Amino acid sequence: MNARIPSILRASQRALEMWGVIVAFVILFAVSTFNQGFDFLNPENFRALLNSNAPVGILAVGMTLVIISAGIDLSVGSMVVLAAAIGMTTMNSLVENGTSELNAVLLGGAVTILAGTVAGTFNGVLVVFGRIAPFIATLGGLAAFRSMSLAIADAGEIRSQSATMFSALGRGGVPIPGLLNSAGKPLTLSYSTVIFFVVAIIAQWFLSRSRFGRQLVAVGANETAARYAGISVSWVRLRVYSIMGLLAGIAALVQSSRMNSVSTSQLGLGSELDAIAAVVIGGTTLRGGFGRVWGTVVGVLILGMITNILTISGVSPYWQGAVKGAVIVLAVLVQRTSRE
Amino acid sequence: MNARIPSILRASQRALEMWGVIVAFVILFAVSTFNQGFDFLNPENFRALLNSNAPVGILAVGMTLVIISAGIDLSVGSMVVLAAAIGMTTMNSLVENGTSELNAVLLGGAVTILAGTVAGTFNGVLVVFGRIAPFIATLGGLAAFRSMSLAIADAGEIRSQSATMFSALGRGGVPIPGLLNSAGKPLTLSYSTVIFFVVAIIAQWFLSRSRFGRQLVAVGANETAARYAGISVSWVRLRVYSIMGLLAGIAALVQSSRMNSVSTSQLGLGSELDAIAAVVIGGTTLRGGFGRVWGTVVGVLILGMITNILTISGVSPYWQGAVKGAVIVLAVLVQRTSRE
Amino acid sequence: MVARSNPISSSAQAHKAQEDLNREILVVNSVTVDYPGVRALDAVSLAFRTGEIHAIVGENGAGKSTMMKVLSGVIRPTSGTIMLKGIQRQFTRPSDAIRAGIAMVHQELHLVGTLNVAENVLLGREPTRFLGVAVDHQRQHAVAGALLRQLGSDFDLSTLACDLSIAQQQFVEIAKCLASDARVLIFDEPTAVLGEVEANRLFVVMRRLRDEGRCVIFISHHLDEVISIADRITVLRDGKVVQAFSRNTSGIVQCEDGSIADEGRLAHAMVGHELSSIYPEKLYATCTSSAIELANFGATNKSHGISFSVAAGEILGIAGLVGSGRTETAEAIVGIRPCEGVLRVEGREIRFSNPRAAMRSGVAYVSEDRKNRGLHVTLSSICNMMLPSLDKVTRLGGIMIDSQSEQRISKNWIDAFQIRCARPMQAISSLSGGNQQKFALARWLEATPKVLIIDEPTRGVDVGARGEIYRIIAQLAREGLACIVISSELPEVIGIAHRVIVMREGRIAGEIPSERLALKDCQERIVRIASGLPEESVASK
Amino acid sequence: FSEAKPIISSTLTKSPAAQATNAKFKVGVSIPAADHGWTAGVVWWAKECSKLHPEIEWMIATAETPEKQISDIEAFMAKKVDALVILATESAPLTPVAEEAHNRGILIVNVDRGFLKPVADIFIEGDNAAFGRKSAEFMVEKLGGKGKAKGDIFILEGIPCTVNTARVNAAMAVFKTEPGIKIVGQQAANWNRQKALEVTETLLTKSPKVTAIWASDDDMALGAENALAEKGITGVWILGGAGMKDIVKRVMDKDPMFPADITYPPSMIATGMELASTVLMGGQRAKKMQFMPHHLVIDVDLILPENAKDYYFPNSVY
Ligand SMILES: Nc1ncnc2c1ncn2[C@@H]1O[C@H](COP(=O)(O)OP(=O)(O)OP(=O)(O)O)[C@@H](O)[C@H]1O
Ligand SMILES: Nc1ncnc2c1ncn2[C@@H]1O[C@H](COP(=O)(O)OP(=O)(O)OP(=O)(O)O)[C@@H](O)[C@H]1O
Ligand SMILES: [Mg+2]
Ligand SMILES: [Mg+2]
Repeated sequence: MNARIPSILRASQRALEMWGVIVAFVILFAVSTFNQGFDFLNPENFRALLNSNAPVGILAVGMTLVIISAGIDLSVGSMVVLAAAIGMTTMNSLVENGTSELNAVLLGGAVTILAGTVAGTFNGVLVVFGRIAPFIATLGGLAAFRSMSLAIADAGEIRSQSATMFSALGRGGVPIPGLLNSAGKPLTLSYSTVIFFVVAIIAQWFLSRSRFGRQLVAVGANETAARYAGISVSWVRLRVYSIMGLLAGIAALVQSSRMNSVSTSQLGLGSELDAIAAVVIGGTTLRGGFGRVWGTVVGVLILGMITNILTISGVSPYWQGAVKGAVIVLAVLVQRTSRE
Repeated sequence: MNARIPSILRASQRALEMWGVIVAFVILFAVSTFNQGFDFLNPENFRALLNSNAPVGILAVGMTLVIISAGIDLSVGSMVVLAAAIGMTTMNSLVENGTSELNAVLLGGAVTILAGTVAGTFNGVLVVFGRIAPFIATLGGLAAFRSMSLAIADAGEIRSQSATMFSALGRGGVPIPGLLNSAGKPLTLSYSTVIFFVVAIIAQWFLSRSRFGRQLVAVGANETAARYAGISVSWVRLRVYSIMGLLAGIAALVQSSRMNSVSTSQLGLGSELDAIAAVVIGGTTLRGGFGRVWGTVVGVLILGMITNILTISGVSPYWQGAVKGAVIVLAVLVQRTSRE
Repeated sequence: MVARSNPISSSAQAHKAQEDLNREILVVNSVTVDYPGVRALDAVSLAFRTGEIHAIVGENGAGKSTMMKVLSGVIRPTSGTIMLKGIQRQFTRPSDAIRAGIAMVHQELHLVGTLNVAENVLLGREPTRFLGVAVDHQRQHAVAGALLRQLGSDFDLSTLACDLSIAQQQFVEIAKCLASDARVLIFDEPTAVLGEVEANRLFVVMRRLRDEGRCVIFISHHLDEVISIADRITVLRDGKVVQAFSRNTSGIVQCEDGSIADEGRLAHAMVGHELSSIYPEKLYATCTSSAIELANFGATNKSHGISFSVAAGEILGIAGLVGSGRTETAEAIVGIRPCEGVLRVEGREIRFSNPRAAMRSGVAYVSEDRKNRGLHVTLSSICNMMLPSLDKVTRLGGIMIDSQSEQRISKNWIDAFQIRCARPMQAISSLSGGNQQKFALARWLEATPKVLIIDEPTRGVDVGARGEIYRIIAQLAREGLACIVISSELPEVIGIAHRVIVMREGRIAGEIPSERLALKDCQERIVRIASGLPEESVASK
Repeated sequence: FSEAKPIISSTLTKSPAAQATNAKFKVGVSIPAADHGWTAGVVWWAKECSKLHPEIEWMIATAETPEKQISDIEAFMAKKVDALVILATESAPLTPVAEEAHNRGILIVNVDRGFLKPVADIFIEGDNAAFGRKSAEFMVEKLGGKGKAKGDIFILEGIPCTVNTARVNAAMAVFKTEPGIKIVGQQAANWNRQKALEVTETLLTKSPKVTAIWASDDDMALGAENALAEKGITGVWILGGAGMKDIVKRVMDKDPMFPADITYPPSMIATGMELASTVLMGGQRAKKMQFMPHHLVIDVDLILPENAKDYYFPNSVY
């Protein structure tokens, strides 16, 4: 019911709100630059920053859609590890059975993404047909999916049997003309980063231009209104969770190829909170019915910058949490105040 | 969310829903008994079960109130460790400065609870005056509070300097007449358990009989309408977060006295999810505006029983997550279906 | 699909429609709907024809909306069947009904607050490009614009629904319904939130739809409207059809027995007994000390230069067209909106920061927007009843709530206003619209304010209960309550107010003193002032 | 636990160290986040050691997950560190990034968990398998000696991950050979004292007649002790591990509940940092690497009352 909506989005605010997250970003950027100078501005540092935040970024994009539909998905981290585990086991067994590396990698990748999608759809079924609060349904997934992957690999790590190709995928990228890294090799924009941006752009387009995006917002903002307008709420919900799963599968692929292995006990641990934080910092309301992917992308970058700057500026590890927490809150605070 | 009638919670459903959580509890109880027989029914086992779930139970009670006000608090675990760390440091320094043990313990305890309350109020201020989404405000706290306590104790642990009294508090309890434990000593109901139930009863009373409870529900159900009805929304919100902090302080006291030490890297880690899960299993809607403490208590017991039975029956650690997740989901599913 | 979604371009269908005029298109056979504790519909059988405007009237809680929700697939009947064009149909969800060509404007507003007007109007039937994937924004704008223009309402298509006024939201709902190009259109109390002028625009459209051969079902508590527009009228009472009227060839509404039917007959049929004039006779306040006084007051950039004063025991009416700034002004008084100018309560200059503060000095405001602001629809009736006056029922130094007295109080009001609710613990959302409105009012009367500002006091309330509400307002005024009644219903304002202020574009455009209220041209005068025409009509010169 | 065969860094010629002799050396230290006692110890020792060498610019980053650790290391590389000291959260995931660093000629000191490829210049290994084996063997001794050991024992496992699996499997291998030893309870307590308390308490209600507890970690050992104390059960002894100071103290004081302990010093991170600084200081890295040990195995040894004082560091956090 849209009982609360009148109070959250007043026309005057909206324009400014748009800029809030940008403002936050710029401020943080300035601070980082001031604090670390070249070390931060160094293109290689950016490459690292983007590269390492791409996976959680991909998750955050999906999370944006889920949250817009007035849902939430706490199981993303576990979906990633489960998908990665299944995918890599498949790939390895293929390699061992003498399939050509290329085919093994391709098939393995496909399985990874498929596994993710299935897991996501499973969440969707619980939420839609089981009519279980998304929070609790996916909380179950958070516990269950990881423990499955632990069982698959005896809580150990699964090491890729693909000699070169798979990890090449993970570490490679499209070279950026004219930039060299400290080792003098041409600087590349990692594939993961490219995938992240592509995914984000597609999602933003669907959200603002497509019919599905429209229905998503309607369902999230006022389920009754949506149903009265003849929209099949269940179908929309189901799809958004499957999409989340699909993206989790993609993130899993990016991660496992990057590490050329899957550590079932730790991969993706806690990434649900990072993803959600990015979404909210990006200006999407947890209440559902309103959101934007581009904001989420900025949110991901903000979070990434925090970690990055903390790492290279040698802040005491004890205090890093405090700083991170403070910056997250400030980032949102800036948005609020920039509205007044 | 109900499929047919626009109303979020039809009065008629509430009656049935009431029983849902009980049904879930009974089923799980029966299964456990069937599965483990005496080992599970053993009063000593119950003592252990209650004792070890009391702290998270106390948090869950507070969480219920927060969630009813359409908020959430992810920082509870970190509040516990921060409060405990501060409290115990105070107590120790008092002991070292030659204060009598009794006074030291009393003062230390007071400081612990106070610290919790302050932290909670801080969350409240962020939410109310900073107008930051509770999820994100307390997400900041989750990171910040723990890292503070890490800094206080160099990430190590703080050992109580109170020779006997403090740990006696944590270990002791009110003897249950006529029951002996395996070591032949009279079986006690631990103080922590007693505190848990007392807290729960008080909270339930306030929720259903007091004006604050009424205002809480109103604010959670529809903030705008509450304001129009002349309720000071900010004040209600602020109070509920302070109460959460207070309870976190109490939980901290219970925990630290039981361990007779505070290990800043571990205490309360991840308890926010347990608390929230208990609340939702108990039938409180995350949407806010409706909830009940007694349900949460049952929810806590359900979760406790799951862990307990998993431990007794020695299920492989890998699969425990899966089982736990499944049971959580089923518990909620039972409630849904028992409504139809 | 896009072509369909624009009724204007469907003259072809309009022609085809002419042939199957007055054929029974929708037939309801002994439909029963049970809710826990209530039988909302009791074996109702009805037939709706093409090319007719079929009005349904009845008391609050008579079952009108329930009937319509059955037709539009929102709820499944407990028993009974629906035949559409001679084929038996089972609607399990609204989309079924929509596909079958039945569209409905619900009594409660259901817009997507975060989507703009155009998007809301075409929600679920967006014109698309790229194999139905992408929304065609140009076409969407064009179609939505066209639909709203028919209703004569021209507001920016890109404003978000949550920024619309109640009345504007209602127009969007209607446009949504038109967009579906359905054969059967159901309007559940569309005029309740509309002013006279807006209502008339709607009637024009309804007539055109009928002439296109569609079936228009219309629910209203304004019996004059019903008499003037309906071809057939069905009266529901306690979930049963009690009487039917129809317009004869010479355009006069008759009962089955052929006798001519007027509002009185209708009202009688509805409530089951004779109704005296619903407006109580006015007792003019003797006391002159002003309870509340505004000087150059205004709601920041919504209304300006408002100056009036209401004495204890006086009832001031505020009339005006939709959006004339009455609600904003009221909201500014009680501190919901930023305000300018001077406000005096019982002589003391004061400014309220929130309704709470206003209440403390005895000023209360009953919102016109009962669903989002006036009530907590998800909470129980009792809870809603007591919220503004919790102090009354608390013991132990205002901590503990005494549930006995709480229930006693609610019971009293339920009786006083003849509110239909099965149990006092029933959630407000499960009450009929009118009964909700009664609660919204009662809760504030219970709080015994010195100054009561009522915005649209009888929105969606049936004639019988309406009289009761007026009586109670007048009664309280006699006991010294200063009352400001904001209403878009002129008869109502004229009927109970001692004095009427007419607002226009955020300013006071004129005032009708008590002596002139009696005059019969008073209503016309108000309309003219409100719409900025010269006060003296040509006729009266 | 792959035996990495480290080799001398091939790209000696353009080692950053060489150019940077005059500038301040930069060393990145990447370690797991302090989520239980031992890792907390690691963090503490890392900070301690960094204090000893103000002439070096230390950057210490803690990571909850391999992802985070990789991005930390990438950030370090971007900051052109001369050396990396890495205690990997997991071996395999960190190998690719370590390899990249190695190829850039950065000095890599790998602590505790070896990479899958010989990319570390120095590898300081804590032997988890030995940890499991030796502790198990001690228990067998204490329970009556090889072949005739008798007793019911609990097994407390850590967070399910490679380290834990290695320790537990090694221990089980020993216990399997002892028909007299009955494992009456085996549960994961995540190296967490509180969890250990709860788990042990529950296991005790089921089988209170337990003889000894193989806790495999001192945090868990203390948790188990709490449980016994709460139940007032006496005469059960506990074997922890990793050499937490108060356990060592109590071994020293001949506390019957803690007859021994197994070392697994979190200070090994400091060893690694110390070596890194030694190699860097004053340049000449290539020369030094000729005599620097490439593979150090820090032996896990049994702490008994006799030798306990050698392992007791009162001012350490762990
Ligand atoms: N969801 C529900 N649960 C329980 N009872 C309900 C529910 N919805 C409606 N009712 C009951 O059904 C009866 C008919 O309601 P309905 O809304 O049809 O009345 P109505 O004729 O539309 O009245 P109004 O003119 O005030 O809109 C009322 O007594 C109402 O209390
Ligand atoms: N649901 C709502 N959401 C946001 N604003 C609202 C809502 N309902 C009413 N308002 C505010 O109240 C004002 C009055 O709305 P409404 O359409 O009822 O006008 P009116 O009351 O007929 O005319 P007046 O404004 O003179 O009272 C609107 O201008 C709008 O700002
Ligand atoms: Mg109705
Ligand atoms: Mg109004």
